Amino acid sequence: MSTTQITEATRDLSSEEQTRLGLYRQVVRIRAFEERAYRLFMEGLVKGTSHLSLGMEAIAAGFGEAMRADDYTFCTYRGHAHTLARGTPMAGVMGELLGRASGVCGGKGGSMHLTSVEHGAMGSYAIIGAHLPIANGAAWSAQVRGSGQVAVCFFGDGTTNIGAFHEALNLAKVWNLPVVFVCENNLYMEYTAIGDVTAVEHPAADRASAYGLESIIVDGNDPDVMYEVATTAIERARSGGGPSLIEAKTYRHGGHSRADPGEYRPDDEVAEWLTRDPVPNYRARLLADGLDETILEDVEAQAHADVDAATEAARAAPPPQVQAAYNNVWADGGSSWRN
Amino acid sequence: MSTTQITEATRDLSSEEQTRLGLYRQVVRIRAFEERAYRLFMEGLVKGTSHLSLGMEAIAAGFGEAMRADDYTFCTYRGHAHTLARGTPMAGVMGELLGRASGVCGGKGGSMHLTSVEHGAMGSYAIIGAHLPIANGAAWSAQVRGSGQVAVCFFGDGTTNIGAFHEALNLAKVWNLPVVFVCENNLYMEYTAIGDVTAVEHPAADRASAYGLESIIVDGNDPDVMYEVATTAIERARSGGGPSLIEAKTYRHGGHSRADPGEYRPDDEVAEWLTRDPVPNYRARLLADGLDETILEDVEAQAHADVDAATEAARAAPPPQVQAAYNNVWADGGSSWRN
Amino acid sequence: MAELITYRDAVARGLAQELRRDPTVHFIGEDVAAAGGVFKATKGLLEEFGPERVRDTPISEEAILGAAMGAAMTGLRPVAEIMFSDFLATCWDLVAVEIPKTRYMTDGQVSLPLVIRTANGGGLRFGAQHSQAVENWAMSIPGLKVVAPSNPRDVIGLLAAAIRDPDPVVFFEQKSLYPTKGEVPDGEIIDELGVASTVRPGRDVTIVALASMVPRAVAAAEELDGLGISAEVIDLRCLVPLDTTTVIESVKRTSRLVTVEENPRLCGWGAEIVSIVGEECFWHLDGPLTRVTTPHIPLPSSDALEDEFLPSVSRIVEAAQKVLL
Amino acid sequence: MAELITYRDAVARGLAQELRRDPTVHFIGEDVAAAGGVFKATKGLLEEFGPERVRDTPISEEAILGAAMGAAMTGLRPVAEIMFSDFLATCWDLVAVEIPKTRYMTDGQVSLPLVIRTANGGGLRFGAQHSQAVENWAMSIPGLKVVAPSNPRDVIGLLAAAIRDPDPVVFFEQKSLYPTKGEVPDGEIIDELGVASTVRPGRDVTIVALASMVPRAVAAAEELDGLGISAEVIDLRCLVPLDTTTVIESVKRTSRLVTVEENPRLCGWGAEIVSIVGEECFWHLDGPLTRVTTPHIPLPSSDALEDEFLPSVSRIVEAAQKVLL
Ligand SMILES: Cc1ncc(C[n+]2csc(CCOP(=O)(O)OP(=O)(O)O)c2C)c(N)n1
Ligand SMILES: Cc1ncc(C[n+]2csc(CCOP(=O)(O)OP(=O)(O)O)c2C)c(N)n1
Ligand SMILES: [Mg+2]
Ligand SMILES: [Mg+2]
Repeated sequence: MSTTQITEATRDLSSEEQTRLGLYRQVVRIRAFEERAYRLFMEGLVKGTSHLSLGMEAIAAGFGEAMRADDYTFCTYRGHAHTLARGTPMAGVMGELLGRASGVCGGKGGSMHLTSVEHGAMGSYAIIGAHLPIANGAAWSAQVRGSGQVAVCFFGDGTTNIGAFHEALNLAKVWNLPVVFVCENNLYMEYTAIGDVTAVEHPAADRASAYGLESIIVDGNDPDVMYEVATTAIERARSGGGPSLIEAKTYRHGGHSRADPGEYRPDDEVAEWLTRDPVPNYRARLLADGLDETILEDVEAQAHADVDAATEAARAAPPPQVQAAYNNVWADGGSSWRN
Repeated sequence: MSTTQITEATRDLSSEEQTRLGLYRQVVRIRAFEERAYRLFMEGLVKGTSHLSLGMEAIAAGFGEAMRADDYTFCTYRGHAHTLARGTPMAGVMGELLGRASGVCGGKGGSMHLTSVEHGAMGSYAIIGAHLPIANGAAWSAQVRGSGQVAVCFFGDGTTNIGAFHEALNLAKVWNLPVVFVCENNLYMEYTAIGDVTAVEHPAADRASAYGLESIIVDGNDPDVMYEVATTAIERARSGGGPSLIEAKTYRHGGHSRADPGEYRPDDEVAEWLTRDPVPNYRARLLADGLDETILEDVEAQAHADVDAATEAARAAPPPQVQAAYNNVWADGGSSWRN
Repeated sequence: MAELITYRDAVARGLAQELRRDPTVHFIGEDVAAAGGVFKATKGLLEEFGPERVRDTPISEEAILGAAMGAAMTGLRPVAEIMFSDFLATCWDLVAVEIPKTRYMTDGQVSLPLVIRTANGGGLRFGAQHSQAVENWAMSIPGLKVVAPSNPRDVIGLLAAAIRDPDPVVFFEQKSLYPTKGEVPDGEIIDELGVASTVRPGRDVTIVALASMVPRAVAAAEELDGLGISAEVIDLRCLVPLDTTTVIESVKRTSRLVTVEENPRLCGWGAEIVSIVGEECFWHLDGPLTRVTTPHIPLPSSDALEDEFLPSVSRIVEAAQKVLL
Repeated sequence: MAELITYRDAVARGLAQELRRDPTVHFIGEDVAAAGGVFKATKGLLEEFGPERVRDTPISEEAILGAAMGAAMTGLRPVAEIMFSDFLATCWDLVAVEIPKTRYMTDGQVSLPLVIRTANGGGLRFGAQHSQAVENWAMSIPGLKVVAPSNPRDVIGLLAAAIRDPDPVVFFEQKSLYPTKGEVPDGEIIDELGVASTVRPGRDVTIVALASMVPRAVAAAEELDGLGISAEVIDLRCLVPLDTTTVIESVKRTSRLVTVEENPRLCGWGAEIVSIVGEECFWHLDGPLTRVTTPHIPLPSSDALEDEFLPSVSRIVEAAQKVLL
């Protein structure tokens, strides 16, 4: 789903350049949003917890650009990026982080449970592994309805060791479902290195053959690579070729959640991965490939303006009305369990 | 744990011949027991349900002979064979099937929950997959205690698709546990062919690499093969070499449970597998290899006599006293949840 | 016209009624299609509706309910079988943490019109891991509707209501009732969730029962009649929504309450009924609030022991006599 | 001598006390060793006891509890952490169907001296999947002991008792209490399971509470004092074994009962207490049996909404006033 807006400055770009600009817009917007979210958490405005995708933006970006508007995204508590990448307005996401009535879930979900069905963002799930089987269900429904929709399901490296992963991958293959499983391997669970608790080196890719799937490992910090692998896998799913499992190697710049400084990670590992930062690197590549810097600056300025506006809107929004706490347990809009 | 009893007639056998005679004794005893269990079920004496290992005896036999007396067996509701193979007296097993006070579990467990801790039979678990993680626990404890014990865990082909399988195999490898996982692939779950619902051809072996394990497929109807693979895997585990996953191909002669005639299976498949019956085939091989038929006849007669005696004892045993229903919820022997 | 059919056959008929009516209804589970279910309660459905709508799954309870949930979010009305209610434990995260909370967490963006059918309860000598009555597990989870029919007619009417309901429903079929028979009218049957039924009117004591406990409560009421005690028997039919009106009105008349449930003692739905009555019609009560339950013990396998545990007619009679002392 | 420490630090101290004492005690869980736990409640244990006794696991809740169960059967005394009590749902088969039933099914052949520690309850704005109070789930399962301390001293004493107990114990640490402080005496602390504590004596109404609800009940009692109502507050400390004696004796004196629990409305432990009292001391009662609970709704994330739901001091005060009307 291209986010490219054709303007005066970008009118003459090739379609490939448009796509790459769209990818850049995605990573820049996510970066700007996540940096702000961190700041607001430290200010005490984001309550509870918050899991950022700083450093991991390219994965959401590549898929965000490659997906069709009616495809389905299933993601985790680390889901700001994936929700935004589908076009969910920043103000609704920021409002949800701040627990405001203006949030996409009216303040009931919070940072870990962003959902915008209208944008194909089918929910952020906070129980490790739970959404893999659920993504299958959406894919099954698309298959039955013949809609051509594809479900894309994002999860972390640590998630590959829970039972639901196994059950979901097997069923996806047996039913030949139009689903793409994307493991964001950022090398860590919360604080434990994935290598310390996993029987194989590549937690997702080394399991692919157990489900009759191809082993795919890609550079999750490269927007071009992510866009390509996403396009291929989505196309395969859409055309009846069944599921894929992609392991995208990446790294989070910060800690697992909240104010975690991530000190359990070796300094040289952090330093090495910071050199692979998808945002400046992609910017440099686009410039090297001849894209006009002013176009990139426009994108950056717009992203920051959007984040500012979303922040202002969220700060200004009222908290949910207490009565709202009693709504939407049931389809009738209410919460009564008795007659 | 050799079951060979040295008698006049077997004194001059080589140690290999003694082992093979032990294997034959195992398959014959299990066969005789299971045939009787079926008859008693049809007579209405075995209540509830019963899952037989008719046709699958060689797996339990091979492991039974290869295990050390203090090793641990974990099996499923299809666990008569494995429980007997560890030397649990037939009378206690039969008593349990008939729900009598004389049963190994005093009538509280039933056919699906045979346990004889004294004989290393650490329980028969009726929830698919549950006992794989539990077997890890016994292996972990053996590792911590430095006891040299090995845990052997039996389960069916259908069990390879449930989450607990995945979690257990991964942890076993990561902790390098002395545990042997044995998949009895009898080609069917209850009534559904395993191939219809599994992403790979060999439900266990094709998953081994996902846990950094060797892929092992063996003829589960051959007692010699089973003994050998068991010995190797147990030795590896005992000497600190970590877990194994073995897929033993086999077939049940009858249906899944109770009175199921197993009609969902193609006639030619059934006929083909009946020619691979481990009991007569092994008998023929032993004779061909020069074992004296009278020795085999002795083993057979003894097995039938034991089954008769066990049946008589169980039939004669009283049902549990009602008061027993209130015992052994807690370690204090009672069931009170209040002061 | 009416027909005498088994509870087991009523399940197949109820499913067929809805599969015929609504092409978005799909049914999945272990051994449900080709084999017609391990309890033979779904026989003939594969033949009539084909393998796309009636589908066998691997032994993967989380994958089954995940498939149902994701499909329900996106336009299907799935019915998923979890073979024994004990196995809900293997997919409890889906049942208790994903399915019931998603509508709320998304502030109503997501609808989950799905049904989880499952065989519940004891009496078949299957032992502690295949005999649990766990309808209280489901009742304790906000966001689940909970249904448990006691007879073939209700199986059809309530199953239809569950399938048409826009919210997730856990549908408990009592496995000891599968072979029991009852009159079922011809044609479509459709009930409303949350309506209890007063199966026997009475004056002296209200006996509230569910599923397999309903026939026992009725038998007890008949015995009590002989002892000069007039017992009213209410079949709850649903735990959520709960028909508190029928219960409370009855207790206001009889002034005495006995609940009869197969759940083990602690935190069963009987405790919930007692608590509602103890708070909302306390001043009408003339005797202690009494529950008949299975003791708080895992169910033993042996027939001699299992029969000791499940609430019996005589235990119900005794409880009713006691509250009338 | 005594020391003022947090509930969080009490967990580490309690575990250290038992790890020091008994070499068969082993502790496993996700991020518990190197990181000292996501709530920092197990800091320092790896350093003192080494990686064989304090061990990080993969994200595999079934594997964690399976390891604990198998080890407990064969000579260890494992303590397993399930990080949030919500995650018990992902291993509920182990918690509800394997661990509690095995001693019984084997007629006493197998002992399972193990403890499942888990962070329970709301108040941290974590939303519906990380905030559930589920101690009633555990209480409803025959074969589990259930403990939930309300203060640092009890954390140590009850954790020691749980670890030394020969039966499986689910140990609920209330996550909203982790930062709270309390006086803890020096030296070994060991309590007995199943003994409630009357934290505040009173004459007019018995308020039964647990864990985070204890300080709120005490605050309510203080407010009620100002309104001329003398409330007795009981901290249950354990749900199984349940100290019914203390509760019943209190209600016999006060004639009125209010339970205060964080569980959602239906089938909480409050209903069990109400039912026991409603049956066993009915004739002593002078007012309706009343429960204060979280409404039967998944917990919302926003602070404004979450505060609306968790039982507050003012709701407890109102409930007590109501039963005294
Ligand atoms: C079933 C379950 N177990 C544990 C947790 C706690 N938890 C939340 S995030 C996390 C780490 C997940 O690691 P990974 O899958 O690599 O994702 P990442 O956070 O690195 O994106 C854990 C253990 C959980 N939410 N659910
Ligand atoms: C979690 C769970 N799901 C379903 C069942 C019902 N069930 C009992 S046996 C069985 C088939 C198991 O097949 P397999 O693992 O191949 O073992 P086999 O019976 O062939 O030895 C099923 C589905 C169960 N006991 N537990
Ligand atoms: Mg990770
Ligand atoms: Mg099989």
